[in-house]
Amino acid sequence: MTGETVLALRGVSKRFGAVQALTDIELEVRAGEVLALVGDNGAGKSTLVKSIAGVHQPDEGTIEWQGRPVSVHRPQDAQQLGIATVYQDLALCDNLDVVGNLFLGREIRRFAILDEVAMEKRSRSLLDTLSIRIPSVRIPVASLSGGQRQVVAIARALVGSPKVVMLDEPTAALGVEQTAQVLDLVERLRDQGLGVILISHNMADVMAVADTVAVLRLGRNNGVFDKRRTSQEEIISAITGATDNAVTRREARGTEGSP
Amino acid sequence: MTGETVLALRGVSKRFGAVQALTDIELEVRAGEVLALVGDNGAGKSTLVKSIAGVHQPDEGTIEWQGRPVSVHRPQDAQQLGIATVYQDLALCDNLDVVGNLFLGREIRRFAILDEVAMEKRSRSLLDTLSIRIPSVRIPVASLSGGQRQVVAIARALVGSPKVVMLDEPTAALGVEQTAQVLDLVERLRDQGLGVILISHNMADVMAVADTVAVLRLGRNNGVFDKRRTSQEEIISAITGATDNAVTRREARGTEGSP
Amino acid sequence: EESSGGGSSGSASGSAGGGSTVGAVRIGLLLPETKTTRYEQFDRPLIEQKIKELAPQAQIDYYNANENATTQQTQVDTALTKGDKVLILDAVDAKSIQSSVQKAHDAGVKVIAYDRLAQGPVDAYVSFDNKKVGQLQGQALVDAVGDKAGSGSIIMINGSPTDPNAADFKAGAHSAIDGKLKIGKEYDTPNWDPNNANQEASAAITAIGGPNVVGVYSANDGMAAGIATALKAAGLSVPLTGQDAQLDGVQRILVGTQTMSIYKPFKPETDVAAQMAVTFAQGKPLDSALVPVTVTNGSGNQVPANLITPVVLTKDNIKTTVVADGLYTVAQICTPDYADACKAAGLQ
Amino acid sequence: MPKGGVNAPVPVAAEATPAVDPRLIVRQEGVKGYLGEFRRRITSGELGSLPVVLALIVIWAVFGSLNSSFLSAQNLSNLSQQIVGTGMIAIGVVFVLLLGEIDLSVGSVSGLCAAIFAVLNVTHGVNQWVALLSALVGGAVVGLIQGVFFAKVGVPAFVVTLAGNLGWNGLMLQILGANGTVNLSGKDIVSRLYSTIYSEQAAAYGVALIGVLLFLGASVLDARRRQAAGVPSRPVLDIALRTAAIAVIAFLAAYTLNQYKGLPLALLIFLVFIVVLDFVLRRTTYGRQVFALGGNIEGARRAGINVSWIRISVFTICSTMAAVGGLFLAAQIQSASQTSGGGNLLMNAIAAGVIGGTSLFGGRGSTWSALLGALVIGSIQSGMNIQGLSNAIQFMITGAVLLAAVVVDSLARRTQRAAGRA
Amino acid sequence: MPKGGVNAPVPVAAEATPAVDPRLIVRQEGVKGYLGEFRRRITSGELGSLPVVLALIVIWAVFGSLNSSFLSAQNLSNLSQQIVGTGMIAIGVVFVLLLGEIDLSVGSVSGLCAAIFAVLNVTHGVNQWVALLSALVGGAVVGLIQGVFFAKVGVPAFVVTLAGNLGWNGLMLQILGANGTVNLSGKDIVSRLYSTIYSEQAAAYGVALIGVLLFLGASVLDARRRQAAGVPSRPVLDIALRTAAIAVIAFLAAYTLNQYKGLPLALLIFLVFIVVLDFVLRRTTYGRQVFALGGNIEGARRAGINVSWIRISVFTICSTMAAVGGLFLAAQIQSASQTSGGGNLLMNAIAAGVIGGTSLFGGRGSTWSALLGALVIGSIQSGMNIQGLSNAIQFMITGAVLLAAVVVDSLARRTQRAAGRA
Ligand SMILES: Nc1ncnc2c1ncn2[C@@H]1O[C@H](COP(=O)(O)OP(=O)(O)OP(=O)(O)O)[C@@H](O)[C@H]1O
Ligand SMILES: Nc1ncnc2c1ncn2[C@@H]1O[C@H](COP(=O)(O)OP(=O)(O)OP(=O)(O)O)[C@@H](O)[C@H]1O
Ligand SMILES: [Mg+2]
Ligand SMILES: [Mg+2]
Repeated sequence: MTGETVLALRGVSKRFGAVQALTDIELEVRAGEVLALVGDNGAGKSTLVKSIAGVHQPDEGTIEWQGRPVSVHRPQDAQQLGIATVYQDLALCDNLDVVGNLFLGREIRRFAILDEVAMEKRSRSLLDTLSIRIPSVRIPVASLSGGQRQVVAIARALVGSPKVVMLDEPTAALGVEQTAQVLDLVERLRDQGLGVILISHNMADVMAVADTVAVLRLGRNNGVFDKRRTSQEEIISAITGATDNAVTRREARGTEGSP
Repeated sequence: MTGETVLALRGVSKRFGAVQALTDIELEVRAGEVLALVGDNGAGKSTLVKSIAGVHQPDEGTIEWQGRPVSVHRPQDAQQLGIATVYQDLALCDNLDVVGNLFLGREIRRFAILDEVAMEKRSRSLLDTLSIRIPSVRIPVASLSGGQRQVVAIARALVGSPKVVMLDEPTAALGVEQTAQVLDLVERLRDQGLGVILISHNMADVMAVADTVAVLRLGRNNGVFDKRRTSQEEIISAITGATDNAVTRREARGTEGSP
Repeated sequence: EESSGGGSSGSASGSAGGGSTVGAVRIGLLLPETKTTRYEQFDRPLIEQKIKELAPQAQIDYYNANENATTQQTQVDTALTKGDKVLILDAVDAKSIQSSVQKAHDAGVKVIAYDRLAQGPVDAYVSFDNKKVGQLQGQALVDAVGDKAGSGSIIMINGSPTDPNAADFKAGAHSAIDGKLKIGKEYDTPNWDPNNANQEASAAITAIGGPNVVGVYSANDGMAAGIATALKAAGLSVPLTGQDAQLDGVQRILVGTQTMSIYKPFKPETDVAAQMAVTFAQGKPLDSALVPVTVTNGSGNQVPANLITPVVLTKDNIKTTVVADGLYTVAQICTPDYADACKAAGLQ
Repeated sequence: MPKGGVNAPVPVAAEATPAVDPRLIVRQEGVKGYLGEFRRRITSGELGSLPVVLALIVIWAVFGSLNSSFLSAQNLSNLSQQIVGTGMIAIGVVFVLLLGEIDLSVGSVSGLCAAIFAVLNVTHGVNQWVALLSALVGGAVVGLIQGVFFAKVGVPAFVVTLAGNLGWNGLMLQILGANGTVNLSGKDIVSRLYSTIYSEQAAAYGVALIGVLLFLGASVLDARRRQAAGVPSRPVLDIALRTAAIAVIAFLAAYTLNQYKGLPLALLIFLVFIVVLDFVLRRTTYGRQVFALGGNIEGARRAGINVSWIRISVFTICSTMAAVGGLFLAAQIQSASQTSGGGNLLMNAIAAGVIGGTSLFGGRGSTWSALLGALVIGSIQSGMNIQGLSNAIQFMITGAVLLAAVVVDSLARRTQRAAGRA
Repeated sequence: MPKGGVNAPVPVAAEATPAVDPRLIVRQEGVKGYLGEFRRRITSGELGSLPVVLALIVIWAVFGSLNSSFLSAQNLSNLSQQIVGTGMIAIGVVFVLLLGEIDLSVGSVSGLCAAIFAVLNVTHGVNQWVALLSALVGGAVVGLIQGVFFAKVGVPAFVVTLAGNLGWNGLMLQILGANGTVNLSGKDIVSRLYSTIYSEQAAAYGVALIGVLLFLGASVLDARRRQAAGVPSRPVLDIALRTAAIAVIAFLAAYTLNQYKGLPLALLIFLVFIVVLDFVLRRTTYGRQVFALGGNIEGARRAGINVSWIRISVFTICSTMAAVGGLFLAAQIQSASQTSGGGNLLMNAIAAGVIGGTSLFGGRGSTWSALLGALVIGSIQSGMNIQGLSNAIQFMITGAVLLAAVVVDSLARRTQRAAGRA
């Protein structure tokens, strides 16, 4: 049920000082598709996401939105296009409470005044969806646990009505139950016809929800795989750049040394 | 090959404002043992680790070190006992470079002057052990990727000679290869007779390296399991407090719905 | 290399600096601050004018220390660098300027202490006597309070505790007031701040009790502005002093919210200073008519001096002093708000 | 998509767990619960502005016992007018502090705007309203310029406003011109705003009553809406106690003012500014964004907030408030002088914000801290003036009292940190 | 466990990958590579203190063209002495800024310590060394007290030092007593430290030579050790170019000073302080910890750093440097007066640090910024003095120049942020 291409990158490069973080990246996301973006640490995944989201400006290359090249200079621009992003470094406002963070930039108003009651109510239901327990939606997020913060950041992306959702390692800090809920959520988003870019180091999660897997290696494209026709091992070797790597060695040892 | 108890908690409680984060926690870590501490988001795992590490003061209860009650008022105290900690919120100094962060508080000196050359050399070898590529050990950690920062934090814990190492979700941001390396590392630490407390939401990792699994739920002990005699499902239901949870439901759906 | 003349101070003044003709004299004018209007409004233009009149080719370098002794020291350095031969120096701090005076002296530069008697080997001095100013203020207040002296006390609001000149005014005022009037409250006002003065006056009125206040000593007109409103707010109409003959002070005197101010006829003072400077610049000794008296300064140096008497400014002599001397025009003083008072005082 | 509306792409899942945490220590109902909660807050240091209020009470008690005229209606009434100038400026400073920035130009700007008004109105005979507007617009423009340099060019606010501190002071001297001080006519709008005192007893009491009723009404309405929506609301007892506390303070103040001349208009305007701007900060999108910027600028940027615009607008507000404060200060001495905006004004305005409880590091504070801080500073000054000590001693005591006033708050916060809340 | 030693519990694994990232854009060897790297740095805004140096050059060029005596050896020599007082205070301020804090008391403390020296030595005839020591110890004690209130009690540094600003000023007035200004004898150690100028040509050149040789030696030694250890080292060309640049500046300065009276001792002492404290900040554990605190206080605490001790010591250093600066300022006017430490001194000292490139938000800066900043501010003042403009105009121009001096730097940093480095 994947539809037409909503978002495409053409030859995107990004350099930080002396580091060439991205080189000539090509990428396409279709509506109703979950695109998993995987790669080693420092491969440039987050940089890519931030370039799309308007946090960084790519040095070269273009971003196409629904077929037309667009310029995304600020996070606002991306949001207006309909791109919602959950960042790896969550960037919540520690001094604001959970409700304040969830609705930041998209506050519900009544007669031009913040409608705290409506926002609080909606916050509770959003968090419930993600099975998270938070002592109170009125405490500053500074005092939340790592996973609680992560869930708040994910819930943020669902306020508003995005067409593409980018999730940068959304389940990294989550418990088993919350992880399951987020994966459910990703599937629901896909079913609603949204494009989803999911970054994850967890191959099991990737294999569970992704339709397509794009691999980045050292800042370059290193293959795009159709999940149904690819094994986990193939993807891992595309990530590490070798079939002989610490993972396979560890697994080999595990098999021979297991009791 | 597990030895005697190095670290034990007796009836530890901790309250934040109106939240009772920990209630009457009992815990024992033996030398040469990997104790996995698992629990839902907000279960109090990080709070427990921070209480041991001297970041927070428990309101009640005592911490015993090699059988004797000790008072840990500041992180320094814990370090002097021989406890090294990798925190979930890494707390690196963004303005210092990788070398500076790795050796912070434990600088190598030559004639009372920082020996940058020796520290730089040692940093490179430490990072190599963990299979991480970092553009330069002389760039501020602010410009590192999430995984790179995580590895720096882990490597920090290995500088010095700890007796107990506490790792709070060390592999959350790591790639497959780096995760494997960290799990190898945990096993090497155990083999050297150190006590290791490992917090992780990844059941596969927990089952792979843990000897004992302690479950926290809503700030209370919810069982200590011997890995060899427990199944993953049992642990998950201890974590979520129910056998019917999002994980099992998801798995059930996965089996019936798979192509 | 382009300006080696700058290296040997006190000589070859013509070669240093841009565009002065050969044989021109170079005079440095160092004034202390801008918070009181007189320096940039009167002293500077009047002195420059007079010097130009006496020595048309003279070049005048102007410096203002903005109430900072250290700044003034660096300005003396700058003056020596630029090759000024004579300094007309109004010290921020008469004591601490000593080393700079010495430095100038050692460089062969003549120093005229202007308005305030600097320490060190000063060559001449022209001024109003600060202590005398305070004494006149005090006496005027004693006179204005008159026989109410027994029925209450006065409030004394002095200048900035960090301004050495304020101490002189204070001492002078005390010499006139002590024993004649009872001092209910006395304040030193940091920075001569009118808002502070306003609050001090309010507090003092509260503490003493409105009906018991028979007069207020204010060290200058700026603070008098703040005090006048405090008095008004408390519904009091009692004598209030001032100093500097600022335009706003003159206006208050007209409408009676201030009793007096001290008018220092700047013209004689600036004329004498200019004459002294030009005389020194021409390498001549000072005429005894120009320096009728000799005073001893704080560091024990004998300084030939010319002391000019300040004038007590009241409603009655506005016309004959500030207006007659061209300090303010009648139009400046008699704005619509003050038209009635002007008529009453015979100004219009 | 409706403006500010929310559109959930995800239907709420059926298997929702309750969002309330079972570990939350829920307060008991009734007076006992209230006291328990209070005790818990004290021990864990969540005291809000209580420490500053305590400090203020101590200051008043000490100065009152030293000299009875300190607590006289006359002095307190004077005090209530004297704090307005600094307090207005402090309100603006609070905005800038909320961003985690600082504005060193407020003193000079206040002087500049006072000079603009005085010179236009008095010297050039311009209509007073036009002059007033010009002064305020002048302040706003100054803030705009500084804001642009800060937000767009990226010069640190400290440097921009330090340069402004010098530059605008120079401009003020230039505008005042050679004659220096310009007397206000005393009948102009600015002077009247400051000197007007409503002597009818009803005025002060009326204002107190309206304030209390507004607070009560808003609290009750809010609680109703919350109950209707099923989210936790403030219990009736809580509302009652708070309203009672506010009523006591308001009517005590009104009574004291009526003992002397009545309700000063300046104080009323000050309170209105505080309440309105507090409302803006806490209840509008704009205010929320200001707090967000102070908490995490990168987070705010990523949330799509126009960071530059917020920064520029905050600096504009700050300078405009400095202009307002400057006019009140000028009215206080009925003149714009060359010393206007100098001296301790800058430090007092910033200190007022900080002492009142606004953090220098951004993201925490309220306009009410301007009132509290200005009161603390004004009270110390007034008390020292009534004592009439030498300046050397005054400086030392003022320093010590300033410090002491904040020590309570700091100790409270320390407990709070230990309890994991800072 | 050996002090500061490192003990790896983990043997290096065999399967190590190379730590150098292949994506790193490696600089080419030789002059061409050097220029390329330079261009890259300029475009991405990594300019270090280059913008401030450029601003300084522009300021000098402009004032020099307006009046030739500005660039005369005499004026530059005077300037080199005049900046010492403010510069010394600015060094201390840099330490506090590195923590991300501020010290508003430095002005008052400098005045207080000058007064202590003057009153002890001149009024009470105490031995000059004892008086000097007392003044310095006085400064240190002041810093210690403020540090304890900040670090242990938890009062914000802004408030502690604001209170100090008042309190110590009061104490100074008290110590100076009714007589006010106390003139130094002119033959005491403090005056001589300031007024001594080594007129032998060899002195200035010698110092320049020693400085250049020290730099060269240290660079070469370091490069050798790095090569031996197999970690990247600075290429020879790089070292040569840097040494050449430093040599040019040093000898030009020496030449200029020799054109007038020679090498001022005050300047030499200032440079020694900068170099030594720069070394402390960059090459000792203590300095590392100061930077760590400025970067992430919680991170530093968790790394086992004694946060309170570092904070207290930094405030002690700052106040002690304020005392040193105060003594130089007193020597400059040969007296301790009631205005000592007042006026613009505080703002100038802080501005010097900030303009020189030290961040107000902590964790980034160097003692050299005190020199650069003090030079910028001193040059503007000196240039304005030579022009002899009215104060109104002076203020405005000074403000504008201050702003302009930082705009270059800000624009560079903006590029840097865009390139992801801030
Ligand atoms: N500083 C704090 N102030 C107030 N509450 C806190 C603070 N730190 C933690 N909490 C609360 O304590 C509870 C336990 O938090 P903790 O960080 O220990 O959870 P955790 O088990 O580590 O969760 P996660 O897996 O998400 O990291 C949470 O409900 C959290 O909101
Ligand atoms: N702001 C920055 N300044 C300089 N270098 C940066 C910056 N951000 C990222 N980099 C570098 O760019 C490279 C890619 O980083 P990125 O964060 O995109 O990696 P990633 O794929 O998200 O890794 P991870 O899985 O660890 O999160 C890294 O080498 C990193 O050091
Ligand atoms: Mg990443
Ligand atoms: Mg945790």
